[in-house]
Amino acid sequence: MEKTLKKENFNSLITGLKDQGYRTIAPKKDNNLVTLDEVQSADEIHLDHVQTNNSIKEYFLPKTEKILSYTLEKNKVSIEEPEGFAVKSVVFGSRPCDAASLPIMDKVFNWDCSDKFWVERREAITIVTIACDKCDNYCFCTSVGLAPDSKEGSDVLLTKISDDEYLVETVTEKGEGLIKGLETVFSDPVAGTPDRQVASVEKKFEIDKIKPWLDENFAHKIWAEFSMKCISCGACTFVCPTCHCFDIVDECTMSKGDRVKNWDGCQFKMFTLHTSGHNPRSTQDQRWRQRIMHKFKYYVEKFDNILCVGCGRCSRVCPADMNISEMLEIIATEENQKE
Amino acid sequence: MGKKIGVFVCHCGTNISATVDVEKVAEETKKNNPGVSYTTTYKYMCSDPGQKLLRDKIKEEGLTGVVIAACSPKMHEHTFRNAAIKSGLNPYHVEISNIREQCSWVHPDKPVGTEKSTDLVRMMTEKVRKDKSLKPIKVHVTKRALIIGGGIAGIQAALDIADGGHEVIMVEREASIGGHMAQLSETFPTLDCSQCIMTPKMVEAAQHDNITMHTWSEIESITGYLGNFDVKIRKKARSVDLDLCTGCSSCWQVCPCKKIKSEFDMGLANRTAIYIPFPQAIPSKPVIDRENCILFKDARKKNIKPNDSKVCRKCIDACPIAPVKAIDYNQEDEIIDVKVGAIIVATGFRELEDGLYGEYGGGKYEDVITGMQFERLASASGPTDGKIKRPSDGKEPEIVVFIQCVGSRDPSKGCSYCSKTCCMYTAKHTMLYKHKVHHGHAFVFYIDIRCAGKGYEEFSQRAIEEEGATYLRGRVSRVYKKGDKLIVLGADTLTGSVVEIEADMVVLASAMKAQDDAEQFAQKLSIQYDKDKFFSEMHPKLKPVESSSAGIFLAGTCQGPKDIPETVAQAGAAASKVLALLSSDELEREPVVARVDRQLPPVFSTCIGCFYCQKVCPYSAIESEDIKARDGSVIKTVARVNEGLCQGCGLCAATCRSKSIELDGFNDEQIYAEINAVEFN
Amino acid sequence: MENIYKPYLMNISDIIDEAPGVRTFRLNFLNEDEGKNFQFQAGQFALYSVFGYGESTFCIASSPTRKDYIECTFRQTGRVTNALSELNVGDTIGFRGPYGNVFPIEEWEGKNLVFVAGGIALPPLRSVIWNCLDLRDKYKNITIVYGAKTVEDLVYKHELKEWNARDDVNLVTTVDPGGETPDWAGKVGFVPTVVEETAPDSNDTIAILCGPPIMIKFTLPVLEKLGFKQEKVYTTLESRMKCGLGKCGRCNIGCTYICKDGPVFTAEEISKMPDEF
Amino acid sequence: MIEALRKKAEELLRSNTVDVIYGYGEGSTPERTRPVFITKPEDVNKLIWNKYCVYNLTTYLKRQESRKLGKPAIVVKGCDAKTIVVLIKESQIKREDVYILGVTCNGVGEPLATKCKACDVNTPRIYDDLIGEKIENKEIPFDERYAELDEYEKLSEKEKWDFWQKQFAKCIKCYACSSICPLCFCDRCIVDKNQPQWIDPSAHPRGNLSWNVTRAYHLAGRCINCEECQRVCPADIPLNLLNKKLAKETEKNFNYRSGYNIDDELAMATYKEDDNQDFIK
Amino acid sequence: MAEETKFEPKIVAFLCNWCTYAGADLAGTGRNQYQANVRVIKLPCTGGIDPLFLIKAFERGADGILVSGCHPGDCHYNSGNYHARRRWNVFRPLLEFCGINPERIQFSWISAAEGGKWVETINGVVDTVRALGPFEGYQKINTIGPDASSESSQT
Repeated sequence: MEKTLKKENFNSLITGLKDQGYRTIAPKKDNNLVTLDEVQSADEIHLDHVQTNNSIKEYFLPKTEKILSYTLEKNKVSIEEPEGFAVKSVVFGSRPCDAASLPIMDKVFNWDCSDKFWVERREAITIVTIACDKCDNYCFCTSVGLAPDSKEGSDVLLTKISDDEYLVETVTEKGEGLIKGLETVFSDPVAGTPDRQVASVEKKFEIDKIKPWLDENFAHKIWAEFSMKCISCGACTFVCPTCHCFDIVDECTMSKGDRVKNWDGCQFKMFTLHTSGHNPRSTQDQRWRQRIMHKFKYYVEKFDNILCVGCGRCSRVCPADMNISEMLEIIATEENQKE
Repeated sequence: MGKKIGVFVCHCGTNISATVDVEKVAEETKKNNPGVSYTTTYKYMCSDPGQKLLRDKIKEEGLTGVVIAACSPKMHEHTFRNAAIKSGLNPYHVEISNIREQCSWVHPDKPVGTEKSTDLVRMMTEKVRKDKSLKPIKVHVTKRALIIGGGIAGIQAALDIADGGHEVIMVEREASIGGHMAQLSETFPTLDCSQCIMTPKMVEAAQHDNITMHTWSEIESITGYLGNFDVKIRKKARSVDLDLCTGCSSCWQVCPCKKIKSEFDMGLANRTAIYIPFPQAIPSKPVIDRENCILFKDARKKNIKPNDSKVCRKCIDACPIAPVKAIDYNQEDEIIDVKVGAIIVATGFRELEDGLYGEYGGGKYEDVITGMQFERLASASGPTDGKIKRPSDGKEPEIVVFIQCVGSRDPSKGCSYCSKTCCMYTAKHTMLYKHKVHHGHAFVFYIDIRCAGKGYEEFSQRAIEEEGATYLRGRVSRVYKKGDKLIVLGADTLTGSVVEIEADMVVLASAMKAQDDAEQFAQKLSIQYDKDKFFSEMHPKLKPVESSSAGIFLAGTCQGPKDIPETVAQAGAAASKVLALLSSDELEREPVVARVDRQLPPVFSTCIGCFYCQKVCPYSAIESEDIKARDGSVIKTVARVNEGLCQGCGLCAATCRSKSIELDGFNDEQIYAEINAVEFN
Repeated sequence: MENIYKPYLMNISDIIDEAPGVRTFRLNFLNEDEGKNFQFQAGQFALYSVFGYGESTFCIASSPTRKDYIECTFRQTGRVTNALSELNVGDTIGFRGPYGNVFPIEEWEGKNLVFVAGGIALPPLRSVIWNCLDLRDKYKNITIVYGAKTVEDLVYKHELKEWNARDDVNLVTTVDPGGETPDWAGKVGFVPTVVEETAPDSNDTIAILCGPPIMIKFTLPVLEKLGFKQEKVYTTLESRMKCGLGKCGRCNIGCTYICKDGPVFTAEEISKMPDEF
Repeated sequence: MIEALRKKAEELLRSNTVDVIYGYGEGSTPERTRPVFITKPEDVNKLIWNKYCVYNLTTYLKRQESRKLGKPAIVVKGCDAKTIVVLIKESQIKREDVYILGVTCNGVGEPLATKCKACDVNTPRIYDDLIGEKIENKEIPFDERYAELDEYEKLSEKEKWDFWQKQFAKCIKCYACSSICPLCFCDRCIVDKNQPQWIDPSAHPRGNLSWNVTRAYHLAGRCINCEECQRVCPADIPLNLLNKKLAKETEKNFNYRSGYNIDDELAMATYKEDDNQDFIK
Repeated sequence: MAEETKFEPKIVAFLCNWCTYAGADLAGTGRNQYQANVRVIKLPCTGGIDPLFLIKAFERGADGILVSGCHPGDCHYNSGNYHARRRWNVFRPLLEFCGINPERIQFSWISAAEGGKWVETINGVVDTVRALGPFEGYQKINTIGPDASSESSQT
């Protein structure tokens, strides 16, 4: 289904959603950053940005979430299951790359057994994406098989067709349902071919070249060379829409507690540290290699997808200016030269 | 097995049970507290049957931890821990919940007291769950004592310890032992001759097989801990070889520098540059005063070795010892190392400098002298052979004014305390004066007369009533010179009149002060000192001779003003403490000490070696340790606690950012458990 | 939807101290129905939790042939195992599992078996050892080589006695030089050496190996020398795990998730993994 | 200046005075630079110096990976050089184990970084070689140096609480702040200690408050105001405000400024008998 | 209803073993009554108190905290209280800067002889904190919502 949406109708859209019991999450300006956050009205929505600081992941795999609660009495434990975590919501105005991360991660969270916290949130949240009308140097979606107007993972895709109008394309039934429920807000599509304002993202490398090189080069000096400046913070993994590693910890008082799932990251030294003191990935080159390998080799082998959507967040936030696409370019070049 | 905690709630007669429902506390505790497998209440836990109950239940119930809810841990923690030992439970699994002093006695409302008691017990049962067995720390004891200071305190302590069969090292910074007591004329209240009782003791000490004496020596450094102190002693260059010298006096008789003020005679007489401080000095061998000796002055000026100076070689020429002379101008300071198990600090006092009292003419008028100077005047071996002559013209003074509390009890002069001895010695001075100058008249200005001692009051009364000293209650405002007289302006507060006395001599009963370098010295030893720089005892009542550092004891006036009998008593007490300490080969210490994390490779330790802990440790108990690889290369440098030195304050633990250092008995898990168990939520 | 992170509640019905810091719990399901439906196979592991402290991963140490209970053996090393060791009979813990793959004991039928374990690594093999012993007829010779640092460090001392007494088991125990006591009747020496001395003919024999990395490193070449083919040598790996379900992302070696694809691997499989143990 | 830097770097490498130069190189965009590790004399042309050289490269002194490259010469601005003073005082490095290539600096960042606004170390106070024309270091009055805090100190208790709760709510516990901090050099950070777990590891408001307060407190009397924590925070939390507040208190109460004088006793490892105790009853 | 609204502050006191703990004992010996809102945690020395302890006490529901030790110069360990004082000199303003009322963390020097001062001090702390009311800020963050992340906490 195709429709159009006038910018001036954003407000009725948000109000409409609210009336239907949706929580709306949209890009919001907060000091220097644009973040995906809950909004109450369209005025709060900020669309003049390349990329939100946080990724959409946070609404499906929160940085910290209860997976159990319990009360403790002497010799007695009573477990309570968390409820109400899957809030019926719309993410409005996320980027196509973010949306594309969701079906990729569905695989790991449904592999063999399903993580209900992921699955139920996925069901409860509808994704209305806006195609990118601009990009920056860090963007490389086109290099990983996506595009600034990819539909993967979106329920609805909006594309700017003029300064105050968007083309609305429904991608899934869920998306269609959403649009249908708010028909008055939308207009019929304009006649002819709309002028889709979509950013042109430079393709930096051939993704096909990456895995073959990785297959051969588990031991290569580049890992150490490239990661020398890495300071082992977890910023890249935490802002990444596809990094999904987590930790499970208990936090409690004497009488009650929670078992909590927290983001964790492969760049931390502690991540793989055994209680014995042994650490299979004790040095930064091993950890950096793990990140690249996981994204472009292991995940592919296991789930037939690369674990990267080219959003460029990791490179933007990296305190030491480590640039993942630069690394991948080097790899692709090396692989090319081999041939 | 896991933790099995027994909780014993004491009624303390009705001291606790009157305002705390002890049965309810026991019941709630059993019902709610994790790990608690047994609870009971008992009338008096500290009684023999109470302790037996504890011992029996530890065994019967297989308890791994115990909480006694009773009085303050200060009362019976020891009792209950000892009881636990008898049942084979490590005593550090016993904790006390203070529900008497800090609950039942202060909260009269029974429900409130009961609730609080339950909370306090829970905090302790949670702590007990994290308690670890600790083993007393065994420390080897070096059976040798160090006495710092060779005055009467040091000598007494040295003799007591030496007689007890242990080696003693005595260090005295002057050229002779003897201290202030050797300078005194007669002693109150008996008026027996000070030197007559002092000199034999000095000789005894010098000749004692167990005593090694280092005069003209100072403490360079002290490290180590109770039972194992490492001491560096600086033997200052004496310029005289003590082994060769016979003390024949040839050298000082020929010395051309004869105008040096004698320290021993308080500047009332002169001495030579090579000298013995006083005739009865021990060792009776001279020292060269390098500051004043013209040969050394010349060498310094020319920047040559002293022996190369040719200015004056009279003493060495006069020395009859051959072939090697007993005088060695080139002698240098020597540092010697000794190991001792205990230390007695007996460094004494110094007299307040008279110059501080400009209004009394102190330091300005020759005839205004201090108490110690008067002692020298009155001493039969003194510069005037015991005749009272005034320093300016040698005339016999006919009117002498004694001013008491000079410095003492005068915060403006930095001594807010009472010097304790002055009332008595002034009374003694008036008597000595009257005995020697029968027609003379002694006036005494005083604030109060403090004569608390056996025979002291009688002695003081004798001075007033029998010896006719005139005591005036009031302060002297000014002393000034008029002709060859000293005009003393004062107040008699009893009559309310201003008094003006034309005196021939004024004697200031100057305060006893801590040694000038007391502060630095205390820091060298890591002992505490008070605001007046006197060294602090561990406890003013119960541990009066222990310093704040284990194994270091205090004797005599370095701890505060004292008279001779008190000093001797304290020296004896300190000696007996040392003897007790040296009587065993090993000492056991409370194992409440800090510990730096150690782990298996490749971690070794979470300590990163920033050494903040070392910097804050009041006891220098933190050392650095290199963790080395097999090839000897240093993997990391980390902190390590010297258990012997650590006193268990926990400063290091609170300073450590990564919490890699923890205090046994109060470790992180234990404190966390206590806070966690506060459970307000 | 089922919460895959929700553990079963289990009651500690027995506690046995095995060695310094090593303890065995016998666990029963608090909910009997859950117990009836619960099934596992030798080689699988689980996550055991102390509420308030978190979860810790170790193998199930009892045999699936003994259905009334589950046993686990752990050493006090970290936060959770320390908390576990504070517990008493009657206390409740959480149990999540069974997870991971299993020892293919059916494939081993009719063959000789040699189990090699070092130190605290006997528990992971205990399950499979008992499983095979309970089905004793199906296997030929069974040899167990077990070594520890000292006599005190040997775990399952009672069962070692029992195995020793059986004539259908060849038990060889050894302790490191210096770890022996005056009345020690076993061998003195390191496991690899003892394996070399006592291992049966590699013909038709399966070797199952578990121990600290250093032991594995030196025992594998010995087995190879003795003619064991890599695919006939099994081991079980351990790693830091949080979910046990292939999601939390830390236990992988290459693209192999120890929690899902393991923990049981053949030496051949391991030889193909990248060197990141 | 760049030429002088490269020349000196080349000289140091050729003479084997050092094994590696930690310096600035070109970044992924013209507005960025990145740390480079030059081990070969022929690579010195990769070194640059411009106003985007905001990093404090001394953080690499704590990292095992870079330490393995051997003895470093390190390019430092005046502010960064203060770190080295602290690292020496805290036994993390020895003076002779690092060659300090001081650069004079008139401020970095576009717009100018806050740390540069009241800079009194345009010329490093410690260096082996100085690159660039020496700039006379100014004396800047106390109030001016901490002016940034005024608007926050003025807030009411509730406003302060709300402000910081909002800021800390953004924290995702990535620990970039402590990873980048050259003075957060613990092998095991206190948050990673789990026996007991003093600081909840979760990124919820409780865990975030404890973490951020503790991180700041652990830098009390130590932080040299390089602002790296704030720069790298992906959630844009004004972390340096906390550090600066503590620096202000340390200076006010103990007359101590971290990194300025190698002979000063570390503020939090010493005391004075007359330290302020107005707040103690 | 009035019963329910009555607020009783919860106070945790960290005391040094040698001075204030003994002072509190002395108050007991003298039967000097005071308000029962305080729970005492005894440590060897105030120098051994890490600010983390205070944070944890707030996390466990304390409305107010008292830290008390030996008067300057009286420290059993020479200088523990001096180091502690330095710590609080920076930690207290830090908490204040973060919006925590400094009255919720109080410090005192109480010697073993000052049973009376202990009573006064503890009553003072209880009264002050009672007037401040429950520590709502912390109460809020001590309870984690159904979704523990910032989404719920921000609102």
